[in-house]
Amino acid sequence: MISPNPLFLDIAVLALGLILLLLEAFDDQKEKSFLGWTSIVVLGAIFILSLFAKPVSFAEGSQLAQFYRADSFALFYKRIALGATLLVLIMSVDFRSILSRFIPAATPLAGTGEFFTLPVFTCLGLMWMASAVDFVMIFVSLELVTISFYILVSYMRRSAGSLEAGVKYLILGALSTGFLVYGITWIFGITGQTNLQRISDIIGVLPATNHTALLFGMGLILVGLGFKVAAAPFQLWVPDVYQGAPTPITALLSVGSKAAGFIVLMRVIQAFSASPEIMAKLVMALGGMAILTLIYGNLAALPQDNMKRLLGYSSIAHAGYLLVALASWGNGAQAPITVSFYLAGYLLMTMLSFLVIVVVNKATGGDDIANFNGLGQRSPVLALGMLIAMLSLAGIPLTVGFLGKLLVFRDAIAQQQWALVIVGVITVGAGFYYYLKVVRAMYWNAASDSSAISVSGLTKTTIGVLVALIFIFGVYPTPLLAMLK
Amino acid sequence: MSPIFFWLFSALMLGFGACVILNRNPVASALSLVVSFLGLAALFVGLDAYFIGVIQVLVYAGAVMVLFLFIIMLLDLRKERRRKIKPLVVLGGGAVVIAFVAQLGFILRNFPAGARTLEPLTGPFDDTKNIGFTLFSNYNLPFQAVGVLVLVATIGVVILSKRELK
Amino acid sequence: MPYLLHLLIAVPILGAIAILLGAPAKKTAMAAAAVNLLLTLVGVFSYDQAASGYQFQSITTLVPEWRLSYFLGVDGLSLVMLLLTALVTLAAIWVAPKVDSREGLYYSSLLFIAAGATGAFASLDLFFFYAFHELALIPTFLMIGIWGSGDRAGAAWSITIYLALGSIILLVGLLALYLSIPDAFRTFNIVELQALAAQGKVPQTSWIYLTILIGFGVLISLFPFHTWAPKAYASAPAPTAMLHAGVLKKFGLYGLLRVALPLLPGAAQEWTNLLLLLLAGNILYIGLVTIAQKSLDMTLGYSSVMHMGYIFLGIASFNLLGLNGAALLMFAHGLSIAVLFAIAGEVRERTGTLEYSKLGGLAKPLPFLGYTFGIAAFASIGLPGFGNFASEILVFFGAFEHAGTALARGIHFSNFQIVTIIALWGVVISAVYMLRAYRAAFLGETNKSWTSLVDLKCCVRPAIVLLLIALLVAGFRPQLFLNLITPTVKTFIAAQ
Amino acid sequence: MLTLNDYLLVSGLLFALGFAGVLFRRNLIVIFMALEMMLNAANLSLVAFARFNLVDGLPNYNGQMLVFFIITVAAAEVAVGLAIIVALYRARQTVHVEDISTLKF
Amino acid sequence: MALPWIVLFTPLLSAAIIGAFTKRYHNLSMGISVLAVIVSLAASIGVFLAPAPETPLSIPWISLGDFQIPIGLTIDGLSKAMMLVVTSIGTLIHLYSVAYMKDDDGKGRYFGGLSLFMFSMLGIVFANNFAMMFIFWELVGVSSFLLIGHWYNKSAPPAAANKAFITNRLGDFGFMLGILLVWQATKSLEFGAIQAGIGALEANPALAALAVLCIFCGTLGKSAQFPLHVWLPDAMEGPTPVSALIHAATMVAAGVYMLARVFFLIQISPCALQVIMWIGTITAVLAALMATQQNDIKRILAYSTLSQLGYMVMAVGLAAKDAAMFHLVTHAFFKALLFLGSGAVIYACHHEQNIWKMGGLKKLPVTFITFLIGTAALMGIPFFSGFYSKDSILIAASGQNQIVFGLALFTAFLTAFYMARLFVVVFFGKARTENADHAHEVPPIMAGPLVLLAIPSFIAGYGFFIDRFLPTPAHAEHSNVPMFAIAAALLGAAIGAVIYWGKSRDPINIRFLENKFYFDEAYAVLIRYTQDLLARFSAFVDRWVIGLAVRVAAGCTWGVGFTLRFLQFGNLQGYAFFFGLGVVALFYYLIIK
Repeated sequence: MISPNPLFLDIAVLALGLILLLLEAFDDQKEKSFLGWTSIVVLGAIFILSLFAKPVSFAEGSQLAQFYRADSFALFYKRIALGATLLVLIMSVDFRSILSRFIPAATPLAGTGEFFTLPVFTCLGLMWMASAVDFVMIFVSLELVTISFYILVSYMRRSAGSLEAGVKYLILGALSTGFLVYGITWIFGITGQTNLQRISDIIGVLPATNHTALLFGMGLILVGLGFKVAAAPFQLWVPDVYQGAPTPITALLSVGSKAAGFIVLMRVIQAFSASPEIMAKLVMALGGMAILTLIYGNLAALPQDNMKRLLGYSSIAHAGYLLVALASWGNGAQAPITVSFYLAGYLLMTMLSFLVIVVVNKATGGDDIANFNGLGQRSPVLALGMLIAMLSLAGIPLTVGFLGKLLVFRDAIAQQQWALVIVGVITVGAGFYYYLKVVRAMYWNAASDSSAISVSGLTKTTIGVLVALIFIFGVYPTPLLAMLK
Repeated sequence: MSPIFFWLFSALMLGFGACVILNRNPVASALSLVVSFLGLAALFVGLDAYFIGVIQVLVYAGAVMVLFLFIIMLLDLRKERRRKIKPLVVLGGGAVVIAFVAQLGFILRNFPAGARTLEPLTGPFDDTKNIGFTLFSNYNLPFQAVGVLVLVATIGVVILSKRELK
Repeated sequence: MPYLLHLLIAVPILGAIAILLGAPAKKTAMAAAAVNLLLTLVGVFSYDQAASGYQFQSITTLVPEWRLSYFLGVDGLSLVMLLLTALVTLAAIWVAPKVDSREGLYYSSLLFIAAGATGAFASLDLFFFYAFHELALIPTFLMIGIWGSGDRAGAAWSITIYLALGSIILLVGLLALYLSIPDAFRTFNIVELQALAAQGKVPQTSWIYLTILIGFGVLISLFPFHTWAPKAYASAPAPTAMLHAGVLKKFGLYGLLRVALPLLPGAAQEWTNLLLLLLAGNILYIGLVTIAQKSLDMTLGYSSVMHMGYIFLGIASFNLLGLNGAALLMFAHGLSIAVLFAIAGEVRERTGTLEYSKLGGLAKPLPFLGYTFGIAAFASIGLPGFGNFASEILVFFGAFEHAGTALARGIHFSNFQIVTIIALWGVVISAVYMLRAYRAAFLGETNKSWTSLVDLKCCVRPAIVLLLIALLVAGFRPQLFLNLITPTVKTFIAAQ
Repeated sequence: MLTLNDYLLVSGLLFALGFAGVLFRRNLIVIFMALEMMLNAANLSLVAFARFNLVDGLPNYNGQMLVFFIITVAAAEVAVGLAIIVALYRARQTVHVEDISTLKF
Repeated sequence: MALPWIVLFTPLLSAAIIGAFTKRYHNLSMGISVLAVIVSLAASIGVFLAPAPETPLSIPWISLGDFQIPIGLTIDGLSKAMMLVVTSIGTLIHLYSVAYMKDDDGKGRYFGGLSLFMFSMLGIVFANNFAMMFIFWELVGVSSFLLIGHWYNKSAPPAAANKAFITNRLGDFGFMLGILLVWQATKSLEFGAIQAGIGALEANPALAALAVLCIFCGTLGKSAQFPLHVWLPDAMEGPTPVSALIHAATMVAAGVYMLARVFFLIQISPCALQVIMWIGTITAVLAALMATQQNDIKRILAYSTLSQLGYMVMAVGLAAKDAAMFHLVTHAFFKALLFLGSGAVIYACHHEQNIWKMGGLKKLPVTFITFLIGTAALMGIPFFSGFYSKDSILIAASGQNQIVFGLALFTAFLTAFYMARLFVVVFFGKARTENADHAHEVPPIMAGPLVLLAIPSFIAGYGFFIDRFLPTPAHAEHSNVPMFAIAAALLGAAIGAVIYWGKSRDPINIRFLENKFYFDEAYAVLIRYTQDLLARFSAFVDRWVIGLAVRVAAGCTWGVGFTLRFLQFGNLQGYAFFFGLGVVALFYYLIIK
């Protein structure tokens, strides 16, 4: 089997985006569904190709090597980006009918073409972030992602919620960008470099007098990236934006943005780990953030009754567990694997739940938990999918979510981060409550309207695949782990 | 650049920056921002970053601020309605900003490299050429990426602004 | 026969899936449970007692670098627990009343609970041992929530959250245990872990044992982590209560026996006094609370908490008698409490209430239920002839043996003896509440409104009789079970 | 003589000023202007850092590259941001922060 | 060789068959049960006649390493005698029940219970180790529970049954503890082995006393000794044949039998013997006093049983176990006779139990004569069996402790007094109610057992009879104790007869005695203020301390979540403010701190 160069994947996605744009522009069909199918099929093909891609390393000192790395982690996050986008596009097929209600379309379903195109560019940005090893590249690709999200979040112009979410994301996102940039400035000012590897080399030999300023820069970057990954105390945008944004975009935001944020964060931490003193402080800060994030995400989720908002808080909560893993960095051998594995699992279960939310929203016209009442009877498939997603998010064994948490706890215990372990234990318990609230709605409560919900074949298949993967990776994580070697 | 000019332009920049915040009329704010950015451009020039200074004037003072003004006019925004000023908000926000500045001061005091003074340039200094050369040789990849970014932004603006989507 | 255990786990799961896909619910579930009972019996009879040790082993490596594998295997102890599971499962499905809606979900949930318990007892890998147990958590949540009675929502929440918390504490403990082993030996394989412990390569960290004890303790409703149990059992539909109180709760005890004590015998000793204190709380304090209950379901719920104290006592004494007694009591208590819950469920089905003030004299209209309840009640309070007595007496002797030989002069009671005396007093207490319950519900003058109640249908009776027969067998011939258990127990003791 | 710290101080104050604008102004467009100020403050630091850390007698052009990209991205961001604000105004006839708080709790 | 097993297990088989299958087929069950008891009786006669087996009869029940609990049979004089008493009286009472329970709608259950009782009782008799003793000890408790609560659909019998079982459990608590203590000291459970290793216990008098007293607790419960005597009178709620068999002749005597069986153990602690003696004496006196003011015929007999059991226990305490066993045997016969006689009276009077509603029943000849024999035996009238056995106890007492002797004599006096009262009120005078007026003689199947029991009641005291079964205490020739005993008995009988002759109401009214020294009330108060209060307190704690703590923890978590939510108040600038706050805090944490 050929193994494509990882660069090729980026180029293919870029090409796909451009072709879709051209098709959109020059095709005068009013109904743009074929755009969706094209993007799904091609992106699916690229995703499958990506599974066969092998890491490559570029010659030291080459132009590419300064900005771009295609190691196994980069590849892993590229796959996450591709997979997430693919699933989001699949969701979007179902979501189109809702979408068109909230855009000023000349004809029904008009103007939905870009909704399939822009995520492809977002995906491209995410893939670049996965490979970026230079602050310039990080900044540019991150902004590509962010700007495309600004557009996508506010896509439903007739929906007050979508616009409000867009504005909030815009202002706070720009604010965080400001902090990130300012942080990069300081790091650059001290080291004179933007490439992470070179920064790392310099930090290793830098006199300790510079540490204060370096930490300042690092702190600013932590603020900027913490915003992206929804870490407390920079997480307040998450629930509002998640609730307001079009559901598939929420999904992409929740998975893609977080995953990309974490790979960048890990690369930065890796660079800073050259200095043990700085690393110690950093780990402390990460631990503090992890505790806040865990508490905020899990506890504030308890009284929620909107599904997307709930998942927003859940997204914060999972960022907390991921931060726990980062705070248990140790010698750095484990944390990236743990985080990456966790994120892959998070992708599966979050996408599964959003997939169901989209269909339920279509059928019931809302995405409150109350809309899920009696889903167990109205559509066993959807309910089962949601059940598995919730269980996995809550961390029930045999699901991939559990294995992720297991790894996180393993790292934390191995690094003797007792405060994190204790907070983790309590918050996992709290987590059970709000995830099972959804299960309760689906199975305990009776539906006000008990008609069956029809589910398209594509959605059914996707649910099936995701459920299967959740269980398979829940007991047999070896393939995923092999990708991270 | 002599310190006098530095402080002059800095004061200009910061003063008008403050005006941006203090003016209740958005138009006045926008115009203050233009002046502030002009001051900034002057500081760039003082740092031998001529190209950046020019870009700053062109892009910000020229394009971006025009866009701002245009939108303000388009939306016919008046003075901000005077709403009840919440003392708690002012107090809290002020405290945060002051704390941030204080921390910055602390950092600067503990930043030995910060005491460095300007050394004269000794290399073959041709600012625009150097920048262009670096950009198109070393920074090719980010440059391409920014291209995509601008494309996306363009599409986005179109989607978000068209009255009716076809 | 390495496939035996795979089958044991697969049959209920496949049954559940078939039901969810539309197979006739009760029939399929019954068939699956019956097949499982047969398979278990095959396992029991083809287990080579002379060779003892783990048999029917089957191992599939899943993550080589963590030494994580899907490892099934049973020894005598697990076989006894599997037998308990199979018996109670069959009975629970058998007595399950007609469900008006979502029959499929009901029976598949039951089968999932059974599969979880089976898997946990048949696993020899820590990961799966833990994982299978949690498989039962959600079906329980659903069953109490959908088909429960009384404050079902509160009960479902409290059991689920409490058990989830307990499990996660347990997970932390197990992980810490795993990590405390030097990197080169780290494994999830219980058999290898036991071998490591025997070689002294498992550090005896006392807080790890405490964490594991608390984790398991929550699952077993060790005082003071018990408040979830009575409520949940009172509200749960009868089959769920049977499976949970009868089988699943034993998982924690089984875990203590299988994992905590053999691997951390040294650390365990440091906490013996704490454990004694807590189990005395289980027996004396919970016993008193049970006396004060005013309805049958709550009495049974609390009594199931109380009896855990005896099993703990046996485990704490950690000698041949005590451990054998504890293991046998797990079996016997599982059966007797299952019968009691089954009958309580049937009564509630008919009267709609289990409050003593509203019941009375039910043995007249419901002779079979009254009769069998009486038998099970006496069994549960330790009447000779039933397994409970045989095991409780072993526990008492075990605990006294732990205290060593008598002093040459004067009287001195060690902690173990004091707790044993409390436990003996608990036998009085349990007689008080159980007989009170029996009298209040079934004896005395029959309330007018209950005279026309209909007794248990003949076709359901075998379910209860089955359990009672098993109890009697365990009571008359405890040696049959002890022969299975003893070799395992001996390895635990040898490891100390 | 001017030191690096002078520049950093000025840029830091501009940054803080921008942040204050975000905190205190209620007009979204003005908030957006304040955000631009923050980005520019970073630019000033960058250029200063680049100028004070000479490489081969020349400013460190890596810093200026970054400034270039920041300006470009900021411009794109402004375009998109203003488009969103306009869309919001069309939908709700307001650009006041306090009026866009329906999504909460 | 298998005969002893047949004796033991035939009743079990019968109980199992009835319990599992034929409970609803009344006559079939009855047949099975009667057949079983007859087989058992026949086999026990065989066992009695056969020489003691050489190899011990034993089947293992639990065997773990050194720890063995076998079901092993002791076949010696003691057990043979007791076995015969049990099976013979058992057989008679089965037969009697056939008529007495003729129309009962729980007949199958009743006979099942009887069979179970026979099995359990014989198990106690044969037990060769403590564990087995304890097993059957519990089992007789259950069969007693079942039979007392036979009429479960009324309110009093189940209450009485519970009371009996729980009181017994109290005693068993001590019994088991005693067993554990003995086992800990001697490392064995088998009587023979314990006897061999008794030295370990003997060396530690304190422990020995404790162990013996704990074991004696078993007797306290089972033989209804003070202060656990309260259950026995209530147990009369059961059918009368049951009262005769279980609560007079056999089960309640098991406590005494057990003491005799392990006398080698008891005797090592003189101090414990003293306690046992005094408990027995107190029981004897108190019960006799209580009996004098009861009106229910069965209750009078019940208190008399208590009193006589007190005698036996006292005898054990006096280290006169042979005397105790002697009295046990004679008492078994005459008390069974008296109970069956009272059953006949009750049956005759259409289930009337109040003696003041009877009267003039001497018109029923069989009942009258057999009852008279029983009464005489109980009073200790010379030539009747009770006289001899009581006498041997009195002699033992006189030799050791004059106070006890005096109290024993007083008890003998009281016994004669209340029996005279009973006899006179029931059988003489006029019939005081319609039921008594229409009383008719019992059918032959009931009369038969009466007659058959009257014979041993009369002769069991004589050496030619009792010596075949039991070693009797040497009769002190020159003692004047018999004179005292005869005097007490005659005096009591005479006073009783004089006072009550022809009375239709009780001329003596001593509330204190009528209400049994207010023991029940005192216990009720005691239970209410200890156990019930503790229980309610614990329940309160469980709900409002532990439960509340859990709920508060959960509530707090939820509350924190609920509060945190309000950070999310929707205002962009608010978010920016917290963002800034976070930044500042982060720097503080990261850099300055």
